[in-house]
Amino acid sequence: MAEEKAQEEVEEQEEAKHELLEELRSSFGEKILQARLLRPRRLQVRIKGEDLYPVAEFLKGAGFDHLSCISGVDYQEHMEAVYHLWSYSRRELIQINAELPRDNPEIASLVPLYRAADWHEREAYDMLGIVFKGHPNLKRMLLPETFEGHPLRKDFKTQPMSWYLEGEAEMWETPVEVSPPEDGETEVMVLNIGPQHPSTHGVARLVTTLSGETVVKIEPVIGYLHRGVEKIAEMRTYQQFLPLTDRTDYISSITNNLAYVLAVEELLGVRVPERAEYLRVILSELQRIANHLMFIAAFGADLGAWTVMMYGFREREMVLDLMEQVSGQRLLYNFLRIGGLKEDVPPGWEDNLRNFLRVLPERLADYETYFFNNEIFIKRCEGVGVLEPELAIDLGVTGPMLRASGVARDVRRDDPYSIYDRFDFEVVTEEAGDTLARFKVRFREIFESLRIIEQALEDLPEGEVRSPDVPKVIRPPRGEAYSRIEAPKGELAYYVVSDGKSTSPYRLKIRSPAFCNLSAFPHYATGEIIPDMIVNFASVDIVMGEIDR
Amino acid sequence: MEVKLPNVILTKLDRLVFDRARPYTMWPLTFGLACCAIEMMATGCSRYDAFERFGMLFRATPRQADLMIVAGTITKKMAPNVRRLYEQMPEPKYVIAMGECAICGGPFYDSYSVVNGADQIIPVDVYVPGCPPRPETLIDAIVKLQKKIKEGKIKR
Amino acid sequence: MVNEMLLQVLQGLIAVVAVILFLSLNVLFLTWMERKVIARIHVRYGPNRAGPYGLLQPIADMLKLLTKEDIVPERADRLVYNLAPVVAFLFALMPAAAIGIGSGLIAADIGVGVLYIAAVASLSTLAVLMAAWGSNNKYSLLGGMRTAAQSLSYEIPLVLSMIGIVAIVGSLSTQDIVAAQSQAWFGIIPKWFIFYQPLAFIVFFTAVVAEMGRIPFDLPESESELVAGFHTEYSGMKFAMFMFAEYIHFVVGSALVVTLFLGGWHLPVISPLVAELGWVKYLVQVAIFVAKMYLVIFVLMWVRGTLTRTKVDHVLSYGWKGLLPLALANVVITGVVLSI
Amino acid sequence: MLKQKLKNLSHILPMSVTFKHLFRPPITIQYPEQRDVMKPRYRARQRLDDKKCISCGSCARVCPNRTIQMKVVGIEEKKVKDRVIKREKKHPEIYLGRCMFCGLCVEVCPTGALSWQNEPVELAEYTREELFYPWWKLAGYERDPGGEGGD
Repeated sequence: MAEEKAQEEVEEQEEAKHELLEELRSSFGEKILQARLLRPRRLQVRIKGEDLYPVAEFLKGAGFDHLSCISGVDYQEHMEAVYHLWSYSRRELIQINAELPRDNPEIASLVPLYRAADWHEREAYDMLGIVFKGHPNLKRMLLPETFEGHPLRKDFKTQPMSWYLEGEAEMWETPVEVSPPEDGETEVMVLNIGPQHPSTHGVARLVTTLSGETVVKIEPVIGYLHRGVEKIAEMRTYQQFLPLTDRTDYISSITNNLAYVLAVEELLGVRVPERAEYLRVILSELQRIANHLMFIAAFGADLGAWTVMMYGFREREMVLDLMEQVSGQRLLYNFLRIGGLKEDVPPGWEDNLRNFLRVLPERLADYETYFFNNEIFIKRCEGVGVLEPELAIDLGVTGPMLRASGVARDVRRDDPYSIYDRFDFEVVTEEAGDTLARFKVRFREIFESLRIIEQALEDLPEGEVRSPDVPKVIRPPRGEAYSRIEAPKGELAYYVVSDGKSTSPYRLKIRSPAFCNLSAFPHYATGEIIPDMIVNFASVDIVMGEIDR
Repeated sequence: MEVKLPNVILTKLDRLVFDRARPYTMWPLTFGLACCAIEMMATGCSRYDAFERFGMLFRATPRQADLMIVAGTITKKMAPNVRRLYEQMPEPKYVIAMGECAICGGPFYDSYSVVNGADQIIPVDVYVPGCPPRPETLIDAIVKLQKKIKEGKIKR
Repeated sequence: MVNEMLLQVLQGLIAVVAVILFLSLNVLFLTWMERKVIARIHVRYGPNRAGPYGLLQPIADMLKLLTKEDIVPERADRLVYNLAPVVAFLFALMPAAAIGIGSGLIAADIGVGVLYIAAVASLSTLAVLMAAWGSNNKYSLLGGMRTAAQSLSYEIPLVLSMIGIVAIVGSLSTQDIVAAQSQAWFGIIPKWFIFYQPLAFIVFFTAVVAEMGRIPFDLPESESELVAGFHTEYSGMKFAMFMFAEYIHFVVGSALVVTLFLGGWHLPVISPLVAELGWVKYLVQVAIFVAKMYLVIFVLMWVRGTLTRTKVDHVLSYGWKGLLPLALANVVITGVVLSI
Repeated sequence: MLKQKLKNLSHILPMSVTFKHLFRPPITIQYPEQRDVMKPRYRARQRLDDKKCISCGSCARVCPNRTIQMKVVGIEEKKVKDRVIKREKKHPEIYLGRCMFCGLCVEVCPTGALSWQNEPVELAEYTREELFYPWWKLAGYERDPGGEGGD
């Protein structure tokens, strides 16, 4: 108890020195109900719901240009809308908890300030019933309009085993009404691409309005893989939820594991052994390589070159083999643990990894010859789907997509987690912002990942891989953690709230990169013809498991 | 008797000729729902080459497909579409439920939006456990389905 | 008189059966070969379960497609929908009549041979349009529109690129064109039109690939965009007929390339040797022709195993801005050279 | 510049890449005939060592999918000092159709009675019921040694 108090005092002292907080306090005074420094570069501010818009406006002026996430928590007595804003210039994250009454949760929409807020707010409305006033299109997104209740509210009950009933088919049918274009002269055709379509990478659905072959309007309809992961998290213990994080972004499951365990470790306050940290980095970078190879393969398939897909998968199998040797599964590893790893790597694995590091660049040389001397390929990608940097930032785009627009932002470098600050790597950028640039960024990132692995392998220390401090029954103290990492697709974050009493998360929110990247898609892809749109869509690199969760 | 004769011949022909040919040309639908779809793709790629070796060509349209591999979680929102796709496929058609989500909802069994098993909406011939099943297991399922067709056990 | 007519009819029938048989065998073999070649490019095996090396694969496919349920979409235009595959099949067969696989081994040696082929080949677009319209499916419709645009813009360079050869030979008959390529310099280097008319060859080859609708020009049925294009709604036998027609196009197109540019059934050194050998001569001629045809087919498969799909506006601009001027230039150059 | 453009247009280099691969031996493992060596850590199916199992039920509790049930297989008598304690002897039974092979059950087992075996991978079945693995099947017995066989 005494220790806690001492720590609080320290925190308060730090707060006093905190520059941003000073500014906020001087502008808003008593409106800031509470302010805390969760950890370096994480400031938490608690305000009333009605004060949100001015605070956000002030923060945007103060350099917080990236809206990372909007989520909500139902605390039974009241509700909270939680905003995470990141400033690239200050390199600081601010978490705003806006308190709302539970019977009438209304709050101002942030869409006029950040266009990235659009989908986040729709999701929060869908899941928690928070009404965002001034939102242009506040409709349910993951669930059908006819759905009753808001699943992430605490009083929403799920059946232990829900059988599929006949009548449910109609209830879950999702017709999409498309309004004709304004001029009223051109004859348009509504083409429904998906949910089953060879190039939708799963079950995405794009309702496109065509004039000839030109796409006039795109409306992504998602939720066809909405499995309620965030609700399930509240029903599982912290350990039990780990395998489920694999299944959100199933192409790069280690990074999902990593983001989740980082959040829980932050709540618990455990330190991870050195060897485990290094192995985590190696595994995440391997996963990044696998993800990018998968992207190249799928991209090739969308372009009609099945050969590329076969080669991409062939190289990917090498990564899968390495992963399987370590974890015992090919795709969904469940290998990271809270406080370390499940077990050490098997003997001889490091040699296999070195062999892989030697072989892959040779194979990639073939790719380089193939892609960058291929007129048809270049012509199909060049100048297609140009995403301007300002628009990209405004829309909350992250990861390779943002870097392809010439914005050098990478969580690994800007807000280092794990031990990424010890490695020397380049943040790959391209200037063009088109599909080809996105392809190139991913292609070059493979080499950067190889570099990181090489460095990590060189310094890999001996020792334990699992922290002894982690209790058998994980019951973190009351608190919140927001762990951001640079997943292969962009900024991935897990927001975990613990109530200090139960062994399962009180609320868990996944800020998935593909969700935000897809939300940007309709803003820059209109006006293209169908083939361009397909290539453009493929270059977003989406995974539906992560978008719908 | 006269009416029945052609039927008998047809059935014989069916058993002798077509049921011998069919196992080698089950064209699957390009249809992936979730994680298992990635393993399904891996199964089709060079390392395992399971589909081409068995004469299976991926077809993007259900009209030309014979086999539906339900690879992934069927959500309640997707269920009507899965059902429709199945109905759009011409007879004879087969279904493999790949992975635990397609068998019974898997890790999402207590979710509010997941159908607990593909067999609640469409008939399933072979169940493949695994999360996701590794390619060998899926190939094993294909071999078992071939056996089932050859033995004429599929009656619909 | 009547006897003569009967004989003619009989001859015609035999020719028709022979052509269909030749094409069918080739098509069946091709479907297998294509899968095998592509598989080897992908460093895998390809079909190898049905029969030795999977050779019975095409037969199994045919048997299966024969017994598939035939589905007609509810709101389809039934007549057009049902007629389209038959039309496609027929129009695919027709150009084959004017292509010989040996001297005299031709179904109908008509004087306007090349022109006839170009004219009939373009008719298959009609079948595609019928299928696209009849299916009442948006993907089919888009696929059909693409086919129409594509074959329209490649028909012209196709025909123009043949003009040079026709001008040199002075005849439209395929037999005459092949005969004109029988000579060789120093007995080794063949006097094929690919050496006389390299520009025309490039144009013709590209245009033929486009007319066949193969990668990189397979827009009408591009899987990642239009699901299966114009035949999205077809199942069973009707789909098989479309596939058959497509592969017949493949055979006929390659045969045409061989006839026009690669010296038909002539090969230096070997052809003069067997010129006086009676029926062996024909056997060797057919063998040479088929071998050359398969070489072209292999190149096309290799292209398919390599390249990505172009997109619709590029296809059109390649056609109108690239190939058409080239073909015209070729005509002018040929004319100037010939007049000198 | 023009040279590069012409080179690109001719697609010679991409074609050479595929041509090179045409003559490479296929990398395919023809599965039912040829088999890849399973990695030692591969999690194909759980194995139960019924001698080691102490009926604690940890595996059933930790399972995220609740796919493990403890089945009573008999009464165990244990002598502590001079008293005889009767206790139900339970073994886990797994419905593989809902197992996500995460490995938590094996990790939590205090005696190592549950372990992974990396073979066999041939798990596909024609019915859902066949995917149910009673404890004796997990332990590698042909039939239920204690019961009347069958289910």
